[in-house]
Amino acid sequence: MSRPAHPHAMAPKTPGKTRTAPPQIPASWWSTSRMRAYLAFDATGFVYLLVGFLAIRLVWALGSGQGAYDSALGALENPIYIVWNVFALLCVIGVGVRFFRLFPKAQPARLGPAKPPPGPVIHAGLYLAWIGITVLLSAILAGGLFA
Amino acid sequence: MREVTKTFVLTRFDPDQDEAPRTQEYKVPVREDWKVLDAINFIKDEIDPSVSHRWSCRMAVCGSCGMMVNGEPKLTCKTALSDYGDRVEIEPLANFPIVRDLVVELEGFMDKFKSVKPWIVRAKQKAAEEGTYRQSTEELSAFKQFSMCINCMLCYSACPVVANEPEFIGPAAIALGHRYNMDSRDEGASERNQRFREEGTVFSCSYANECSEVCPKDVDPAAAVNQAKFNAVIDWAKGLVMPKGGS
Amino acid sequence: MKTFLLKVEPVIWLLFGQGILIGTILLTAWLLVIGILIPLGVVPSDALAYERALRLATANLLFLPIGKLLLLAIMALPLWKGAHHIRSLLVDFGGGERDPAVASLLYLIATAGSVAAVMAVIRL
Amino acid sequence: MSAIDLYRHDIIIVGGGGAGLRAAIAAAEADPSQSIALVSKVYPMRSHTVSAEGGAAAVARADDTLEMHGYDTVKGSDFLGDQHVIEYFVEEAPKELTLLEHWGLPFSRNEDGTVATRAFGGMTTKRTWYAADKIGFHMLHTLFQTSLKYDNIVRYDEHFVSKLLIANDGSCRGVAAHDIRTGEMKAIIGKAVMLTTGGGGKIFPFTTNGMIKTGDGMALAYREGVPLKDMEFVQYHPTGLPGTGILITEATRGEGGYLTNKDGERFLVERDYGVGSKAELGPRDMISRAIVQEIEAGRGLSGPYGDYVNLDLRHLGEAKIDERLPFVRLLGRTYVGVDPVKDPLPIRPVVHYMMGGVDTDIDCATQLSGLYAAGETACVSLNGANRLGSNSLTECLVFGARGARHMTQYAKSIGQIDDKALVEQAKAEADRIDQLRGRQKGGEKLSEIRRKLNEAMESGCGVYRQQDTMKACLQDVSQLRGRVADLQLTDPSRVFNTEVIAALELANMVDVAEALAASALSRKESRGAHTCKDYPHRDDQNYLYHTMCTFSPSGPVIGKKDVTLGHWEPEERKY
Ligand SMILES: Cc1cc2nc3c(=O)[nH]c(=O)nc-3n(C[C@H](O)[C@H](O)[C@H](O)COP(=O)(O)OP(=O)(O)OC[C@H]3O[C@@H](n4cnc5c(N)ncnc54)[C@H](O)[C@@H]3O)c2cc1C
Ligand code: SF4
Ligand code: F3S
Ligand code: FES
Repeated sequence: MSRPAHPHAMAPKTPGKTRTAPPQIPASWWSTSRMRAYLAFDATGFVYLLVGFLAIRLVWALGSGQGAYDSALGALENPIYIVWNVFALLCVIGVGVRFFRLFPKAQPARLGPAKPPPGPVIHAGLYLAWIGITVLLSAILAGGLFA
Repeated sequence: MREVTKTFVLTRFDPDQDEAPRTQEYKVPVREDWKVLDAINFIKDEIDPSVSHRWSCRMAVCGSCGMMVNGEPKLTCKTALSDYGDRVEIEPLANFPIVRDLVVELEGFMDKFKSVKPWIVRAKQKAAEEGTYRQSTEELSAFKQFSMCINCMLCYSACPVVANEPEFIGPAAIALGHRYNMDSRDEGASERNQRFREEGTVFSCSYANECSEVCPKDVDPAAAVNQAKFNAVIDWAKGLVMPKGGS
Repeated sequence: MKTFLLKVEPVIWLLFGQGILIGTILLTAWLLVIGILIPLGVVPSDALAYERALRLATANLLFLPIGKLLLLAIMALPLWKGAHHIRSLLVDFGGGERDPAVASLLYLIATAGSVAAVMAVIRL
Repeated sequence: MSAIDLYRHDIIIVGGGGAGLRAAIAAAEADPSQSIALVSKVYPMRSHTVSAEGGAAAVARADDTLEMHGYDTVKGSDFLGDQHVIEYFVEEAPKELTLLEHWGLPFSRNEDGTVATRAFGGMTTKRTWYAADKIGFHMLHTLFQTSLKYDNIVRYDEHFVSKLLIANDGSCRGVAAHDIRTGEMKAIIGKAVMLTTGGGGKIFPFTTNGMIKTGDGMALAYREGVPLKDMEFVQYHPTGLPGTGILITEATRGEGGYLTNKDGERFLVERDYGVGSKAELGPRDMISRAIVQEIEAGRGLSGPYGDYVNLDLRHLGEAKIDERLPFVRLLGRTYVGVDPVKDPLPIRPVVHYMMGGVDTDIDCATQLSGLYAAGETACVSLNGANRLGSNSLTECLVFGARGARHMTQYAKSIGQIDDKALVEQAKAEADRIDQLRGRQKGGEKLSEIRRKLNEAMESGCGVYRQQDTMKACLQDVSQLRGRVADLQLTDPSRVFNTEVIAALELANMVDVAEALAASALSRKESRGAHTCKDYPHRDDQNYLYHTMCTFSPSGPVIGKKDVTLGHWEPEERKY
């Protein structure tokens, strides 16, 4: 196994009477594709954090008047920003795909005895909402609606 | 039946003699329909009787024979050797203190297990004379899956949070608590939800989903844990509105 | 610190969850149009010229300041998804013991950002 | 001499299976102030009750009566069951299963939300309560989880009881328990002890039983002079998977499965095997014999693990199999590579259950004051010469509870215990085990002797028995007793030394096997599961009694005990 786990992982409240060897982390730790996909999912946390702050910067600029806003918008034309935004978009899509895949089983509709709708139905709903809202919002932002 | 020889690398650890775990290799003539457990039993019976491991039912239901096989947590009585190459590494379950050889410490798990009150809680116990409860098949299916856990603890070996957060209640125990919360005969949900928000909370789970990937009984503990989160939040919100006891 | 974290955990988890769900759904169009299509010139840049941008941002639907609410979601929710996931990533990499301190710092950042986001929409 | 830790409780239960857990809960409820020790060699949820698949019997439907359940059981037992025990059993059965339902057992349900029941062999109507095909698993886990609620149940998990402790007045007042984790010996002392250690199928090579079913409780009691009753009656289950012996539940037939031979014939319908119109739903002894006869007549199929016949479920359809028998499907796929939805399962009769055990009365009390027994390890004489499928789980509940309540009363009548003698015995036991551990001397390997024992039992005490092979078997087993005393043991470690445990278990198995073979040899008739080719008929004139086998240093001594009859008169057993 590749490395020790937390020394108290799965330790009993009252220690056992004989000496134990410390717990180890499974060798599959980040070597399997499943584990890597999961870690990548978590790692998009950095992307979301940054995306959030960049959005704040833009909206803040909007509130500061035309000059500030125009330069903030202009800055986005910098190729580095474009590459970043492409990367961020890919991350967001990746997050959506994984999250929506896992969503039906975690979804909380199962509060009472009533059966939640079957997985494929929930999936269809989620993807429809995602695509629908994206199209709608894109149209609005791009000036196709409410011009 | 065809026989091939495979090499088994076993973790050995005897606290009386070894400072730290070591490995030992055994060559075993393996029949093609053998499970991993058959090979370990062969080693114990015919080559080295000092190898220690737990097993009993050999039919994937008692939950005692979980080990790491080539780095993955497996129920060894259910895992076919034909899925593996010539060299098979067998280690004790990951994320658990090691008592000896392939035997891990279970008491930590038992503590967590008990902490979710895995029994029917009711203000008033029904007497046998009053007959059984009625439960629709819908009501049964709301928790049935989560009652299939054999406590093999493979999910604990796979979960990255368990490895790093000793307090985390962990997949199987949360699934069990959730199982009772979802049972139409139970009235203890608020007590368990309280527990789910205490130390080692359900929220520690980052939905790695590995627990469900390795579960040999399709319990899908990841589903249980993540449903439990939502219910714990609802229960908490109810507590805010009505400070004296939510649901 | 640990007990305080435990107390607020349900709120954080809710914000985090919405960060994934709503955040992802809204950010897709946001990044696509503002981050990629407009800068590349695929969409003419006057689509979000100052005047129109301000009009959209302050749009009302019935009595709801829908523009501001959406902007708030786009700005603040991803912060919580980010903070929480960074936290769990660090735990997975062996940061269990430092977690209370790390988590507090991360959530502090998300809180500060959220306050800034609220101010940003108030200023519009 | 070794130092010994002393632990005191009011009552001690050895075993954490269905019977032990039910007893512990009953005792905890009977007197919340008493302290109960629950000692088990594995964590309770690993006990072999976990493997039961089919269901548990109790009258539930409007078209069923206690009288019918009673009669079916008496007839199934080939009239060797004690009728007052059976009457009490059928009356309590519905209450006990209802309690388990209250405690959360996820029983399968009818449309209207009531508990569903299914047909089982030898039962005239649907009275077997089930939870898909995992009743034992759910029962064990429900009981274990419920037991956690009682603070006065103190568990000693992974503690191997290797000796009963006998006070100077000759009564049983505790157990010597070897802590597997530490290798230490503990003297657990109490006013009464109950054995619920399950059966001993592992004395046979081909069995549905798990590794832990080594007949320990029977051997413990036997060595203290308590007779083992009706040991010759060993149930062969008709449908085990070749090779492993993994059980395919009788519920497969309850749900409508067929047994077929190599020509695809339903031989139970085509030929007269005594099961009449019941066909596949006849009692286990008869169906096992029918299968053996089919195979001997050359109508079986052959595979790498010997001859077999088929269990055909295909006509039930995938939906029903998945709903009612999902575990069977998994077992077929995993252990013989056969999906019962598409192909018939290969099966052959397999050692399953011991009707005999520690002799007790209806209160589960043995002849040794302070010692009780319940569950498969005991013989309260419910099952007689042949158990009906699904009666035994209910038996664990009914008699686990009754025994515990009785013990609680008994314990109240016992004053201060003088523990000096008890501690001495525990110390001697500790020394004995210390000397076993890692002792290199001796020549024979443990696995070798176990194999010899298995071979002897299979050849002498199988489905069909003969006087001469039984004699040979008894001789072989008696001879093994000496060889067990001189095993080669190589593991010197104190911690989790499973080799020492295996050696203690092997010694227990030899004792149980010897009693079994001696009892079988003494019964010169054919009744229930005991079929002797030299005496093919039942002989009520001479053999309507319980066989009592008592330990003596020179070999087992056979005695008799009357069967309690009642309003069901012995008659020819035909279905
Ligand atoms: C595969 C299978 C399927 C079955 N299906 C059915 C069915 O459908 N319906 C039905 O009614 N019956 C069924 N049976 C029978 C029934 O399951 C058993 O008879 C019953 O479970 C026995 O329960 P028990 O409590 O007596 O023993 P067990 O469950 O075997 O428990 C024995 C306990 O004793 C402990 N123990 C043993 N020795 C020692 C020792 N030396 N020191 C300390 N502790 C010890 C063990 O750790 C264990 O906890 C089935 C049996 C098998 C094997
Ligand atoms: S949830 Fe699955 S993996 Fe975890 S203990 Fe239960 S059966 Fe094993
Ligand atoms: S693997 Fe662990 S992180 Fe959650 S989804 Fe399962 S408990
Ligand atoms: S031996 Fe029982 S689950 Fe593997």
